[in-house]
Amino acid sequence: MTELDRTHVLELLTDMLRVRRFEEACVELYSAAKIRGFMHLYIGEEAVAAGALRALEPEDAIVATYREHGHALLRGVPAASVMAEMFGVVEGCSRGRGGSMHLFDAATRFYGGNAIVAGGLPVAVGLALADQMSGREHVTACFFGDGAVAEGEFHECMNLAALWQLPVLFCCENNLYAMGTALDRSESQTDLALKAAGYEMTAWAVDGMDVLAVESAMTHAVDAVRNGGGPCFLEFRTYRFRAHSMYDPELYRGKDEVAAWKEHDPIAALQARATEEGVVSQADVEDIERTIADEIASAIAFAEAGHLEPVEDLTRFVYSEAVAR
Amino acid sequence: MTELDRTHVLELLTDMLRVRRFEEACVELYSAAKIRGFMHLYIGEEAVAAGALRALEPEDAIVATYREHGHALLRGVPAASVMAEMFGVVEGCSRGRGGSMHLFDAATRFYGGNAIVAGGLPVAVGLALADQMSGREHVTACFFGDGAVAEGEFHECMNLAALWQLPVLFCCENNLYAMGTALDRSESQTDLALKAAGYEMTAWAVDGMDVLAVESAMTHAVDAVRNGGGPCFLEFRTYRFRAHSMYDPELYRGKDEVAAWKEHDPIAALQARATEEGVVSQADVEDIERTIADEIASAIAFAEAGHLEPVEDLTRFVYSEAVAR
Amino acid sequence: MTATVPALDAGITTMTYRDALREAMRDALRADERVFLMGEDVGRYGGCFAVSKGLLDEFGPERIRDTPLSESGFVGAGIGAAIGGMRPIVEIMTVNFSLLALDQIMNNAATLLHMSGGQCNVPLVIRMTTGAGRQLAAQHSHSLEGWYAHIPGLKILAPATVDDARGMLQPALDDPDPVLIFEHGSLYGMDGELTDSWSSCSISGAAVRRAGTDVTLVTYGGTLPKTLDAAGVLADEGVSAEVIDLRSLRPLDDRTILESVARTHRVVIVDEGWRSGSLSAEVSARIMEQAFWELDAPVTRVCSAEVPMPYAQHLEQAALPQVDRIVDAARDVLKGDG
Amino acid sequence: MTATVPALDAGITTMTYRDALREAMRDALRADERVFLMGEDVGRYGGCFAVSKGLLDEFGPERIRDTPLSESGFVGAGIGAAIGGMRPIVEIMTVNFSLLALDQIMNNAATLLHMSGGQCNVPLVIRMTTGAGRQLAAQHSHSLEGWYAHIPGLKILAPATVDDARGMLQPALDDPDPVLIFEHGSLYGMDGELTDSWSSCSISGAAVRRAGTDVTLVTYGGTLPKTLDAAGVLADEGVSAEVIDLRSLRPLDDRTILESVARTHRVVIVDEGWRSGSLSAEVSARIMEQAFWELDAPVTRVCSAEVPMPYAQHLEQAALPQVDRIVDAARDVLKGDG
Ligand SMILES: Cc1ncc(C[n+]2csc(CCOP(=O)(O)OP(=O)(O)O)c2C)c(N)n1
Ligand SMILES: Cc1ncc(C[n+]2csc(CCOP(=O)(O)OP(=O)(O)O)c2C)c(N)n1
Ligand SMILES: [Mg+2]
Ligand SMILES: [Mg+2]
Repeated sequence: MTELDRTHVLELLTDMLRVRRFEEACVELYSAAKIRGFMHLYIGEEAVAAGALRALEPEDAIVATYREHGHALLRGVPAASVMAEMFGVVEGCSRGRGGSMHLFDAATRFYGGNAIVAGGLPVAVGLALADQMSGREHVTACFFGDGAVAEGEFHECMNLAALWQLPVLFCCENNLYAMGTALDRSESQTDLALKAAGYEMTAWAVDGMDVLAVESAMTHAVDAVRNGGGPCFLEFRTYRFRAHSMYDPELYRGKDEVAAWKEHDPIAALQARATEEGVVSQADVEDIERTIADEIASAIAFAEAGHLEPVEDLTRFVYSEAVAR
Repeated sequence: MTELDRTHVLELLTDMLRVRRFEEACVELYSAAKIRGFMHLYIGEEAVAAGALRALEPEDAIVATYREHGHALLRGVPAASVMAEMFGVVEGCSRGRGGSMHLFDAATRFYGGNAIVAGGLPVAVGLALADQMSGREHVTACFFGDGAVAEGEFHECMNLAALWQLPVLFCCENNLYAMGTALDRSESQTDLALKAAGYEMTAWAVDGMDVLAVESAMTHAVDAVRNGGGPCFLEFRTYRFRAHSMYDPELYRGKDEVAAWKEHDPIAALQARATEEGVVSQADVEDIERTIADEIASAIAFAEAGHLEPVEDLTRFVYSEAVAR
Repeated sequence: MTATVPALDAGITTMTYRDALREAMRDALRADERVFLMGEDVGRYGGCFAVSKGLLDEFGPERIRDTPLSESGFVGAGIGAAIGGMRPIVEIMTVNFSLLALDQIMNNAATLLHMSGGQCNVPLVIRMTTGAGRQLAAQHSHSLEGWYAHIPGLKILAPATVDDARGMLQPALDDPDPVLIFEHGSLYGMDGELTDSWSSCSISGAAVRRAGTDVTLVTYGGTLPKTLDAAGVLADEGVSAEVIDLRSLRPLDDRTILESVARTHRVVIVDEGWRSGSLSAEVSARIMEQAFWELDAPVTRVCSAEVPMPYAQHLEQAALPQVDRIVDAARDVLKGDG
Repeated sequence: MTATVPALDAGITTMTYRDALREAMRDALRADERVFLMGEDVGRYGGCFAVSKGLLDEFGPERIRDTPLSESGFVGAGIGAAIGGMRPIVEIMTVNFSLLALDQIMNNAATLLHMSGGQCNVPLVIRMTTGAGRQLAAQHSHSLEGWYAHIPGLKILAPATVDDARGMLQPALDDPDPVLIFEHGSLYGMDGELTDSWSSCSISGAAVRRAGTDVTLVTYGGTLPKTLDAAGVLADEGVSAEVIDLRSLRPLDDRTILESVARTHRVVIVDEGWRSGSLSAEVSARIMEQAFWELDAPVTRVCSAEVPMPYAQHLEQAALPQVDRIVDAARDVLKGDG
C-alpha cells in the first residue's frame, strides 16, 4: 500500500463528508416536508462518486441516476443550487422542475438525474458517439446500479458501445440490491464485471468502499477510454446504508447485514488509516466539518430564500424558446 | 462417423425436401400473387428445423419466427392448411388472418409465427414457467435468428430462464445476417454460444447444415432440459440461400459467398453421403419427390378451393367468443 | 349495462383502497392455484406501494414472484404463462415503466388471439399504478391509460372506489382475454366503505356515482374524488351535477353516458391525461356522434396541462385537474347557450 | 399559419415520394456534417423500403450507420448524440417497432428539456414508416402517430405529398427540439409533382389540398389520396368538399380547421388509426369546443376497424378507410340536419 498524501487525503475526506453531511441535512428537511417526492440517499456509497469523479476532466460528460446528489455536488454543481432544486424553487439547478431525481447542469456536462432504470445508458452511448464522430477526446461516464443490468437497454448499450468502440465508461454501482431485490435474485450471473467482459470490453471489479481503489481504477479506465481503447466497465462493489428511498421499510435485509457493512464505512476507513499514518489529525477533520457545516447552512438558507417559478411559466421549456411556438 | 440407418435417412431427406419443395412452390405462387405480404424463405436452413423438431415430443411447445414454414410443416401442421393460410382463406391454420408470418396451431402447441424480432422469447419463457409451476415435464423450444440476439428482450429472457431454471431451449438460427446486416456488424461478440454461456446456461454451437449433427445436439439438449437441468442454448450455424424476403435486392453479400455456402446444401449433403454409403438410392429419392409433389399439388388445390372469411366476421377473435361482448 | 350503485342498506365495512386490492389478490390466490403474482419487489420488499405486503408469507416465493428489472421480459412471460394455462397477475410497478413492455402488450397480449384465428387467448391480468400528484416529476407521473384504451384486444379498468378495488380483480381473472387494471397512486391511502355489492362487481359498465339533472361530469380513476367534490360545490350553488365514473375505459359504456346527456344536455369531461389525445377526446367525439342534437352547449374538458410533470408542488398542482377548474368548467357549460 | 398551396405556375418536376425523401436526406447530409442517418439496414441493405438506397456510397458507413436490432439503444443513442452536438436522423424501420423505443422517446427525448429547466434540448429527427394496406398482418400494420401526437415536447409530422416529403426534413433538422416524421408505407411509390414551393416548406401548419364549400374532409398521411378521390366523387355529385391535410399532428393547426368549418359547417375526419382514441377523436373534440355553434351536423369519423390487422386482403381492405366509406360519411353529414 503506497503512502498517503496529506492534501490528497484531505480532499477525498472533504468530498465524501460533503456528500454525507449534505444528505444527512436532506433527511431532516424531508421530515420537515421542505423536500418532497422520491429521495434516494447515497450514504455509504460516497467513495464511488468521490473517487470516480476526480478522474474526469471538465470536458468529459456524466450521466447518472436518481441517486445522484453526490455526483452532482462533486461535479461542481453548487450545494446551494442542488438544495434549491430539492426545495422546488427557480434558483435550483433544474429550476425546481426536476427535484432530487433530476439534477442537471449543462455547464459541467452533468446530464442528470435519470429516474428510469437503465434509461440513461443509451443517452451516454449517444454522447460518446457524438464525441467520437467529432474527433473530440472526451469520455462519457455513465453511472447506474446493479438492478439496471437486468434491463434490455443495458444489453443493447453494452453491445453498441463495444461494437462501435465508443469512448464511454460504464460505472456500475453494485450495492447488492435493487430496491428490495438482492442481486442473486435478479441475475443468473452475479459477477457483473465478468458479465460485462462478455461484450468484449475491458471490465473489472473494484472495492467501492475504498475511495483510493476507486480513484486509481477509474484513472486507469479513463485513460484507456480517452486514448481510443474503446469502452470500459467498472463494477464498484458498495453498499447502501440507508433505505432505498424515504418509503422503504427494509423488510428484505437484516440489521446485522447493514451493521456489518457499516464497519466498512468509506469515510471512517480513510480517516482511520490517515490518522494512523499520522497524515491527518482530528483537528483537520473538525476544520473540514466546520467548513462543510457552513456550506450546507448557507445552501439551506439560499434554498429557503428561493422563489417559486410563476405559475404562468408552467408550460415553459416544453419546447425551446428560440423558435416561436 | 456412425453408420447411417436407411429409414432414418429417408425420414430426414423427406422432411427437408418437403420444406424445400413447399417453399419453391410458394415462390411461384408469390409471383402469381396468390400469396402476398411479407414472405421469408427457409431454403438452405432446412436441416435445422428437420433435425431439431424430431427431438421434441407432442406435448412440448414451439415458438418460432416469421421464417417458420418449415417448423410448422415438420411439427405436423398439414401442408394444405399452411398453404391455405398463405392464400388468406378461412381453411388456413390461422383462418387466413395471420398469413406466412403468423402460422399457428394450438393442437400441436405450435405458438407461431411471431414477426417482432425477439418478441417470441418472452412468450416462450412464460410457457416454460407455466410448465415448471404445474410440474409438467415439457420443453419449450424457441427459435429465433442471430439478429434477435442484439435485442434487449433476448437479454431479459436469457437471464429470466437461467435465473428461474426454466425448461426452455433457445434455438438460435444463426444464418450470419439480419436482413442485410452481417453478424459482425451487429454483435461485438460474434460467438453466440459463448455469449449465451455468459448467462450461466449450457450452450454450444452446432453445424446447422448437418441434419444429423442438429438432431443429436438437440436430442441431448432436450433431455437435459426435460430432466430439470434448466435452460439450454443451441447456436445452429446455417445460411439462407435466398433473399431475406421477396423484396430484398441482396446488395449486402456477394454471389460467390452464396455459391460457396450452397456447396453445403444440407439436402444434397445428406443424399450424397447416404448414396455413397449405399443406404439410399436415386430411386428412393425419386419416390420421395413424387410423394411430396403430390402432397404440394393437393395442398395448392385445397388452398385454391378455399373460402374467404365473410367480411361480416372481420371483428371476430378480437375478444374470445365465450364471453358476451 | 350500468353497474349498480351500492344499495344504502348494504352491510358496511371500511378499508383502504390498498387493503381492498390486497384482499382481492389474497382471495384469488386462495381460490385458484393457477393464479400467481409476478413483478418487481412484489415479494420481499412488500410491493412498491405496499399493495402485496404480507402475501409472500402466505403464498411463498413461487406464487409471489419477485422479478428482475426486466419489464418486457416478465410481462411477456406473463403472456406465455397465461397461454400455458396459468392465471398470472403481473404487476408493473408504475405505468411509466410499462412503456418498456408495450411491445409485448400490444403485439402479443392484445394480438395473439386474432392473429391465430381464435386459437390463442391470453387470460392475463396486468396491474399498474398510474397518475401524478406526489411530486415525482416528469418520468414518474404519466397517465397513459387512455393509450391502452386504444388497443383492440385489451380490456382496461380503472377502479376508483374501494368496492371496485375489491371487486374488479376476480372478474378480470375470469375473463379469457387480457385485462389491464390501472390504480391511481393517490387512491391507495383512501379510506372507503366496502359494501356487499363488491362481490357482484361488473367490469363492463360505467357507474353513476352521483345523480343530477343540470350537468354531467364524466371522469374515472384518480379524478373521481375531485369530481365528486366539485359536484358538492356546485350543489351548494344550486347546480345539480351528475357524476359518471367510467370504470371501464375499454370498452366504454356509451349508454350510461348518453342516458345522462339526455337528462342534462351539458357535459364536462375530467381526465388527468394530457389534454390532446387523452381519453377525454374519445368521450367527447362519441357524444358528438351520438348525442349532438341533445347538447345545449359544447362538451368541454378539464385535463392536465401539456407539460412533462414538474417537481415543484405549485407547478404540479397547477398542471393537474382541480376542483375549482372542474367547477368553473361546469359553470361555463351551464351558461354556454351562446 | 396555413401552409401555402403550391402556386400553379411553379416550375414542375415529377418524382416519387421515396426519391423525394432521399433527396432531402442527401441535401441535409451535404449541407451539414453534424447530420448523419442511423438505423437498421439503412446502409448496406439500402433501406428496408429503399429510401436511403445509394446514400452509403456517397457518405460512408460512419454517417449512413447500420445499427444492430436494438431500437431502444440506437434511438436513445440518437438522443445523446443530439445533446452532444450532432444532428441525427434516426430511422426506425416501422412504427410497429417503435414501441421498443417508446421509453426513450417519451421519457428522454420529449422530457429532458423541461426536466432540466431548459438546459438540454434534443435536436433529433426520427423517421419511421407507418400504416397498413400491404397485407403485412397484425404486427406490421399499426398507425400510431396519434399516440405520438399526445406527447408534449415532440413535434409530429406526416408528409402526404412529394413536396412535403422533399421539404419537411430540413426545417425538422433546424428545429431545436425532437421531430418525428411518419411516412405512410403506401406513399413511397407515389409519383407526384415537385413544385418550387417545397423549399419554403413550413412544418407548422395544415394545408387546404382542395377548396370546397359544402363539407370539410380532414385527414393526413396515407389517407390523403383516398380523401382527395372521395372529394372527386362528391364533386361529380355536385358536392363541393374541402380537403384539409393536417401535415403537422402536433401541434395541430386549429385555425385552418376552424376557418374551413366556418365555411362548410360540416366535417368528416378520416384517420387510418383504430377509431377509439385515434387522432380523429382529438380533432372532433376541438371542433366541439371551438366551433360547436358553427356546426350544422355532428362531426363524424372514418377510421380503421378496431381489430388487429388481418392478413387476408379482403378483410384488411374492409378494416381500412376507403373512398366509398368517406363518400358515404360525407353524404350523411350533408343530410345530417336532423
Ligand atoms: C424501468 C424502471 N423500472 C422500475 C423502476 C422503479 N425503481 C426505481 S429505483 C429501482 C431499483 C434500482 O436498483 P439499482 O439499479 O440497483 O440502483 P440503486 O437504487 O440500488 O442505486 C427500481 C426498481 C424504475 N425507476 N425504472
Ligand atoms: C423489433 C423488430 N425490428 C425490426 C424488424 C424488421 N425485421 C424483420 S426480420 C429482420 C431481420 C432479423 O434477422 P434474424 O434475427 O437474424 O433472423 P433471420 O431473418 O435471419 O432469420 C428485421 C430487421 C422486426 N420485425 N422487428
Ligand atoms: Mg442497487
Ligand atoms: Mg439471421
